[in-house]
Amino acid sequence: MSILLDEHTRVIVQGITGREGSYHTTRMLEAGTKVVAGVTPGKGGQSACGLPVFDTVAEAKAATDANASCIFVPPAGAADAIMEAASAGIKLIVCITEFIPVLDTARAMLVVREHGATLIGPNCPGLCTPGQGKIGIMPYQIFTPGPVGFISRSGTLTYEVVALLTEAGIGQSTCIGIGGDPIIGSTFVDHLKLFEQDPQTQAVVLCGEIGGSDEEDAAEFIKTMKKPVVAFISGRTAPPGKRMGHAGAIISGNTGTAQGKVAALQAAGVPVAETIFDIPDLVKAALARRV
Amino acid sequence: MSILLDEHTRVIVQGITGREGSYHTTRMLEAGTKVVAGVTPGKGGQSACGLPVFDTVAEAKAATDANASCIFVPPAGAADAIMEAASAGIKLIVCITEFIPVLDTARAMLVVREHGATLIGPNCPGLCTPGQGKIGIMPYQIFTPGPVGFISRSGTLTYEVVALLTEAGIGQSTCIGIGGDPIIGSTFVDHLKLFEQDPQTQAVVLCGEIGGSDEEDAAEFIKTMKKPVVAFISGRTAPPGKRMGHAGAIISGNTGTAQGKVAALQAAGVPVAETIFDIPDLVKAALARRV
Amino acid sequence: MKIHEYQAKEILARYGIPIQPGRVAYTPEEAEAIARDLGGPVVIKAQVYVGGRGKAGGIQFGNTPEEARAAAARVLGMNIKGLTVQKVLVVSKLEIQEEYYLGIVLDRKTQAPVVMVSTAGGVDIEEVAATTPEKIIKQPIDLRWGLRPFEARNILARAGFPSAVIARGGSILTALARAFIESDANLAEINPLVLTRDGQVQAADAKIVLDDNALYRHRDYAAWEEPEEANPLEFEAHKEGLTYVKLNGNVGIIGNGAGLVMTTLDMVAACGGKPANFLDIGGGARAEVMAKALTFVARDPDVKGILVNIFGGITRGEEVARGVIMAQQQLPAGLPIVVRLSGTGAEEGRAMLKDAGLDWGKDMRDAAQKIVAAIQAKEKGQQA
Amino acid sequence: MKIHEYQAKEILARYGIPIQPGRVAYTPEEAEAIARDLGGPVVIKAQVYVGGRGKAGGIQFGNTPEEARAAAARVLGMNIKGLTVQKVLVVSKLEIQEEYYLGIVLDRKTQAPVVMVSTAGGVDIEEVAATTPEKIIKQPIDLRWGLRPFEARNILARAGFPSAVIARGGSILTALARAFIESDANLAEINPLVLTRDGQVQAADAKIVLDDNALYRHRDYAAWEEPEEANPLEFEAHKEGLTYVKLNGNVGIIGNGAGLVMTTLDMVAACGGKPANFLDIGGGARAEVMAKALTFVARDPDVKGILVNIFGGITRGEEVARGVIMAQQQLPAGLPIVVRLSGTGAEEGRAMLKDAGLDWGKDMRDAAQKIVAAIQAKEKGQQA
Repeated sequence: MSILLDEHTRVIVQGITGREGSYHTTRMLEAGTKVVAGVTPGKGGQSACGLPVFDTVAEAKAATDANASCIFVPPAGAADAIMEAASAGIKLIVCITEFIPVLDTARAMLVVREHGATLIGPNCPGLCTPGQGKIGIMPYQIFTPGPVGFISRSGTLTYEVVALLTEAGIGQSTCIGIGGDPIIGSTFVDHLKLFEQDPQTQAVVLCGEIGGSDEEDAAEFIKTMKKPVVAFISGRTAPPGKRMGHAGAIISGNTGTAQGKVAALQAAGVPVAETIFDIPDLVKAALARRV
Repeated sequence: MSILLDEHTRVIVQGITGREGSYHTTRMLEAGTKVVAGVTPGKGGQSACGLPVFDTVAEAKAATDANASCIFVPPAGAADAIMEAASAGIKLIVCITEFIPVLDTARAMLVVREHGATLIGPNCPGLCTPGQGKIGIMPYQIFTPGPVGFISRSGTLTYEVVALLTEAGIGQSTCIGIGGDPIIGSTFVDHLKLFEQDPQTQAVVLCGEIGGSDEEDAAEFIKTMKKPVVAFISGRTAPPGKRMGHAGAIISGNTGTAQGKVAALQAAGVPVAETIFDIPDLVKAALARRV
Repeated sequence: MKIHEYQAKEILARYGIPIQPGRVAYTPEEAEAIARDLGGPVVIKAQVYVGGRGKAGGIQFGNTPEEARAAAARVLGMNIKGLTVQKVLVVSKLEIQEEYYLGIVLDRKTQAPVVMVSTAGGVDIEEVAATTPEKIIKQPIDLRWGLRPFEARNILARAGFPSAVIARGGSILTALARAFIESDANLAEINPLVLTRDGQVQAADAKIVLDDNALYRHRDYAAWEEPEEANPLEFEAHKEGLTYVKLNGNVGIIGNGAGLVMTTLDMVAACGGKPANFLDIGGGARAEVMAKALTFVARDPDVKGILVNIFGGITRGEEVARGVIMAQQQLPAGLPIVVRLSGTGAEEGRAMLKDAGLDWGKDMRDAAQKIVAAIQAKEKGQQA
Repeated sequence: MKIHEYQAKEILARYGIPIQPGRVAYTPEEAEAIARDLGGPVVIKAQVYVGGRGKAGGIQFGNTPEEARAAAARVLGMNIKGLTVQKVLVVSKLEIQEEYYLGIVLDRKTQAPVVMVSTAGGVDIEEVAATTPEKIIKQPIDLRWGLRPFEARNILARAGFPSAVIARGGSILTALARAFIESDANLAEINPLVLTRDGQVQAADAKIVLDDNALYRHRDYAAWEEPEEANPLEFEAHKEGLTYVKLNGNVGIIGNGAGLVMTTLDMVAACGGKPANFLDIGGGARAEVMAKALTFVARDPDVKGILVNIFGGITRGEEVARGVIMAQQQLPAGLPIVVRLSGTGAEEGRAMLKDAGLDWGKDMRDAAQKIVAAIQAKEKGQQA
């Protein structure tokens, strides 16, 4: 098994006719993802990547029984696209789009919560269940199926660490990039809960970074978990008050520091890797303890 | 018994320090209404009409355990006052204010419904339970306690008809002016339901007028009622497309005509008075049938 | 408050809705000049506050500036349903491929603005509603959100709009909803919304009715109010703060409270009279307001007698009587007036009226009968 | 995006929030003229993008225009936390009776703007939060409604604001919330909100931080962006579309993806180096962007060597290599560069780099060790 993305997942792509949308739809199809339709208002009735295109998510869902959506809509329309998907009854929404005004995301979240949907992102690489496919832009070839769940606020750092795990012979159940914005649809805790329930997952790697308190919340939750978690926090050398690329990666006053997050995780009994190269060994040790 | 306003009703007045607010608060107190406090932002700690004044409804409710409010706030702040009362947990809200922008009322109604409150008005004379008191601006001396419930979209027409009833020896349980705006907090049907349940009420007089379809809806509901209803509809001579004083009293195309309303009521078995002078006899006949 | 097509389009343009270029002309010469500026064929559209101007000949075409001038000359001064055309809108002619309907109207039942759209545009929407209601898709707007773009697109898709119109039509509908809400409209419609032969989507005609109660927060729109109504007295009354509606009869009617005045109208009709107007002086009126109302009603040359019907509450009978007596000198000599007073101060008021030699009725019916009889007697006297 | 106090107050004024009269001066003479226009005592306030300017002497007073000129002369050119004061705001001095705090900040946890108010105003609110948190009342804003007037009054009442301030303070807080939402702010605060001796309620100081991602819909505010930051390179980088943060070390760092770049910084530090900057080229960058990034980083005189760390996905290794080779000629001769490539096109890219004689690392750690060693070797060489 896996979480969120499995053989029952039927994906539509909002913004399929754009450059990014069509490129990544093809990659998703290559990865074996069941992408069933695209949505671009004004292009209903056309086709893209060999898939039918609809004007609205409601029409696409009615025609294809889709249950997930991947959003490549530009920032000005992305929050509307999230609301459209949630309102149409799509339960898993993955928003890749970066640079969405944060109040737009906050508004979209009101609708996501109202409809009981799960939003991954925005400003995220999506998710991947090795052997099943991927929703988003992760490079599928670096993954390999296995027992480790993976959650990260970053994109390329995810690939870096996953590549290390795969090289070390450690496969993954599902890997999720939750996104680098200050307001994101789902948090570490949301996914830790799912991994805790997932039979395939035996351990979880959590890659956090400076800003906010998601990692601290995760540490609190991990205290109640049965499965082992290994963590890494980036941004130890980041100065306060500076936005480090991600809109959400900023130390405000004394909150959101790497040191604080490391301390919170360690207090919860989580081994925290000094550098990413330490992660595979920590995971192996965790899996060994588990068995 | 009576509906809405009884011996347990504890009233605050929003806008108590204004000219209208203070004048009518004194009249309400004279009528025996349990007015317990006033609210005027910026005048908390003062007193008016012998009552304590608070800055907010929340404070007034906490201090006095009020469960009803009468609003005399000017149009620009009246919808906010309704939302304030509903959000503070006030369950009966009577809004006298006329000339409220209709979208403001529509917004306020979202909050009223969310909190399960009852709004009477806006643009209404309020309500009166003879022997218990009144909330609003009705002239208390014309009422007398008795078995007839009364609902009207108009103010002075209510007084006119009530005076005829009282002269004819027919007393009233509760009289409600629901207001002349296109969007009002509670309808004929809402109050017909309450009168149907009220042990004191033996018959109901309904005074409708042109515009909208509240009377038609009432006719539909009356078909299911056990208690007799007598009706009167004003505006038989009103031309289409003209607003007859009340913002809600307008015939649009073929909808909202007096003729249509009379026909709907008669089809529901309701005797409809030709002129208001016929009302007392129709009520007597209805009460006689009832006994 | 009604506004003209060109004003409605000015509002739409503020919200980014595409409209044809054009301007308002008050003379044929101005129309010609505008047509020359625009270049190409133009449409000349009468700007009056009534519908059905097309059937009445109020919309004409001109292929050249000279034709535009001639067309404007025909339309200006034209009488449409009792209104004289004083200005025309001159706009570039569109090459129309399809016509659609977009409308938003305040709905009493759902207590919200309701969006109505149809692919059957360019015709009377009430007729579509009556004959083929399935062609109209309706949906209420959640005022906390406004109409979100995806909702607008969904409505158009459900109504069967072609894909080519859904994206831009959705933006236009979203903007129309913003215009409706932010302008405090009671009605806002684009009929037709057109798809042109070259693929543009534009608002070819527009109608907006604003909420009178909200004009205080829209000073720019309030300034558009004009004395162009069928009856100029209604415009003046509004400026004077009186709630006045002109009717077809000869019995002037004044009362306090809309329901009571309407009932008085009905009562006069039941007694064989014909009401000349509706005039509500509202609650708590003083003598001066009463006097102003009387002289105002008497300015209507159709009025042959006046009935004043007051149920005193906040309004006091003495004040009413004092106002009637004040006005008496300014009224035409011999104009019958009957006053009915009840409630607060009625006794005192009646005594004052008696002293002044004025008629009064014991109740509404009695007063109505008296004024109708007085007018009939006078008319007979004149005929004799 | 940070904006100055006078700009924040311009936004507040648009929403009807009362502020002191005043203008910005760039010279002591201008300050004197403004003080003369205003009449009476004035306050001269340094306009710089940092807090704590009062303690640093950046706020001074003048009772006469001459004193204003002298005060402005002292403040202009002053260095406050590394920033040079280039303009001052000259405003009429208020006779302050009480000081309060009103603030709205985007809260990650509630995923909404949160209102924070306190009767302990005029001081650092973070200090109040740390020492007497019970003096701060917080409440999230429902974005569907905005902050309604009654909610604003309720918050102030709960925080213990005096009755005299609740009505006007409530209007101000409602307006502040509208300004926050409609301007797409991340932070908006009035500190202090003052009650003056003559009973006025005014915003005496204001701070607003805008959402960079929303500036596309606020062109007027976007025009306020200034190269006044501590480091002018950051401003230029932003204009060039690069995500660049200046740091204190000497190892220039470029990578793709914020998390990866941050991790590279950490890795360099772990290897004994000190990062000179953060630069994220984003996803799918072409050779031209890579080249621009390299020349940009090299413009920092502190940079003694550059590490490029790319995990190829959408970004292709050949493009990265091509960009590095393109930039090489423009970079200072002998500046050590180490490139680490992985993922898509890494093989090809590495071959290109080898041909060009450039260093590369087999993984992030190896590359970090190499650049740190190269810089240390060079420094030793220079010392020798």
